[in-house]
Amino acid sequence: MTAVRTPTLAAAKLVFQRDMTLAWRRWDEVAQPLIFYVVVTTMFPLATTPDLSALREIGGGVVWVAALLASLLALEALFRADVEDGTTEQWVLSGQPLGYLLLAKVAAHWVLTGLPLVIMSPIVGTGLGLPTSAWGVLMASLLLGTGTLSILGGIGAALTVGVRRGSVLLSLLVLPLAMPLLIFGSRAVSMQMDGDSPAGPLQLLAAIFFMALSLGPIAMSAAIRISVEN
Amino acid sequence: MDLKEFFEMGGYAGYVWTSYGLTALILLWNWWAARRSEAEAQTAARRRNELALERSS
Amino acid sequence: MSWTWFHKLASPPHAYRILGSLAPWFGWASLALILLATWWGLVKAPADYQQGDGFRILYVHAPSAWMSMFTYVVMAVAAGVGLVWRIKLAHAAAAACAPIGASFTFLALATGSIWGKPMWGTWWVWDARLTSELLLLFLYLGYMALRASFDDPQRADRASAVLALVGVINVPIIHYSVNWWSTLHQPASVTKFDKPSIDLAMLIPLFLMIIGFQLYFGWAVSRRLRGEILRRERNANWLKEAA
Amino acid sequence: MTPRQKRMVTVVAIVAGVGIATTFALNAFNQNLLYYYSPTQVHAGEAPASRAIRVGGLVENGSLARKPGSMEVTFILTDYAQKVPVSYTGVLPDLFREGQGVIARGRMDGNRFVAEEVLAKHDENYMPPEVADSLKPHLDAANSAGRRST
Repeated sequence: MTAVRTPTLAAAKLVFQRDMTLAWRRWDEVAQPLIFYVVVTTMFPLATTPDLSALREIGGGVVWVAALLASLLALEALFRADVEDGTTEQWVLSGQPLGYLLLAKVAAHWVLTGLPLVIMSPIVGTGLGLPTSAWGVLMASLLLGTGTLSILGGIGAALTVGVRRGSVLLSLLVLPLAMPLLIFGSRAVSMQMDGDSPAGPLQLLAAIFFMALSLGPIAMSAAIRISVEN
Repeated sequence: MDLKEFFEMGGYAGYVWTSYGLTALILLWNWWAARRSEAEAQTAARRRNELALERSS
Repeated sequence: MSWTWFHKLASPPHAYRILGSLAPWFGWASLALILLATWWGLVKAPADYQQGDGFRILYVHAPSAWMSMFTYVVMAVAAGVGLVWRIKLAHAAAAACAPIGASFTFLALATGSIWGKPMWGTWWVWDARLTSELLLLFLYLGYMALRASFDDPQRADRASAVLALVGVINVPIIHYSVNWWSTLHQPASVTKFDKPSIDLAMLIPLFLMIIGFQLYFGWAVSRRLRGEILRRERNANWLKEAA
Repeated sequence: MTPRQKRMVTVVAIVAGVGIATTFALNAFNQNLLYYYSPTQVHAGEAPASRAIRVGGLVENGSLARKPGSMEVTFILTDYAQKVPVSYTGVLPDLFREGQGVIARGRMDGNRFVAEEVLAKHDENYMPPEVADSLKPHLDAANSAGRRST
């Protein structure tokens, strides 16, 4: 056991701040998922129909699929630089509970990619004919959904960190696991638009989020240890 | 039991026989793949042993 | 309680030998049972009151669907054991399960689709059971892809074990999510043991087939596991006598 | 904090997280999560008229009628409480028959439901025809009891 140690929460905060600073310096890279999100949702009216009343039937689903793919886009590199330059190895050796540090890193990632998607979603949704009455539910569902996705993706990124062609593999691992989010998320939006109460699917999204929040760090730290130990 | 009637499967012949054929195919594939996986490993191990013997003699 | 038997069993040379002597029994028994069940299901069992002879697809569809889930559970348990107690043999067993499970999942999907066409009126519906089975196939494929992408077998073992365990938590969630989302598939019939809703004359071949598939799984895993052991233990001394 | 206390905090946090998740999930079970509307809901005006919906129910005995010279059929969907007349043009699946559960996808046209697709829902019972005949009254009662409760 090391003699003097930074308190765990302070260490996690440092990890978070470090990632935010790094992101600030590479803001163009950080903006990529957001641009991808907007571009993908633009393609649907072009490919299917510009008729807003027809678009709104699939609008919730389209926004959700695009958000899912956009947040996957940035995940692949989540741990790569840190593993390559030995930062994660330091974390493992530091004696700090690894799960908290990784959660802080994932939180930073979410603030940089997930949150902008959530904020942008009303604008994107409007383009797809979603009424203003559905904005609240759309944002709430995406808030819970992108949070869960960042954790799930964190597990996937930690597993594939040292792997060739990691990005395709990452999608193959994460997308099936993320399917319930997609189902409940788009269901909540369409129920709201149909005048039903979206409480059911939203609560299920919340349940999955808290499940991922409490168990995800365990899987993440196990995965990181595997990639660091060899 | 009428053989023709049996093969016709009450009009569902195409569906029933395709299903059973596919099942046979998958079971055979598994049989072949598992056999091959074991046999390949055995051949490789045997070859290594022979090489080790040659080197030691 | 003494754990010596366990460690003995988990030692590669021992397991290699035991699996080698077990496999033929599994093999012949499964062959006999599957042939018997096929004959019973196709010839002896009566046609269904609603689905006529079309229902006979049940005898290959239900056992493969059952095996697809059974294999995943076996795989996840083996992966968990390997991860926690660091038993190489358990990792090897998990690796051996994956392709078998994937093939059964594919079979369940394919036969289900063929059955669905005349009965439901469509090859595919985005129904609860079908969708979760499809996602199960993706999980198997992801597992195998992850395993294949590592050069170092030990890292492959442990990384894929983490994935198998995350998947096993997610499988019930996937199942329930799609359950409320859309549903056409009938509820399970055989699990209602209080009063099976399948007539006895139709139930017997189904059970025979399921046991036959289980034994077949035992055979295939034994063979694959023996191969895995040989590949992993390539430098061990005991191999010189065994090979 | 000693490492031991720290570990305790972590364990408590995980248990609390799983507890919150369970609470949310149990709460959600009490909400409406259904995939299709029952004839009763259609009658109560809960099903939107503006878009395509699914209506699920039993085909009422004696209600199936084919229009001569065309593929059009009409039948009545019921949940033993309310009825919805349905019209459909096309080939019906083999399992479609009176007394059987079906799900129809389409739109409301006034009081009539115009189906674009009819899917037969088959039950989990398998038996030879002779047995089914002898069980018929019993089965029907069981089916209707079961369906009414869902």
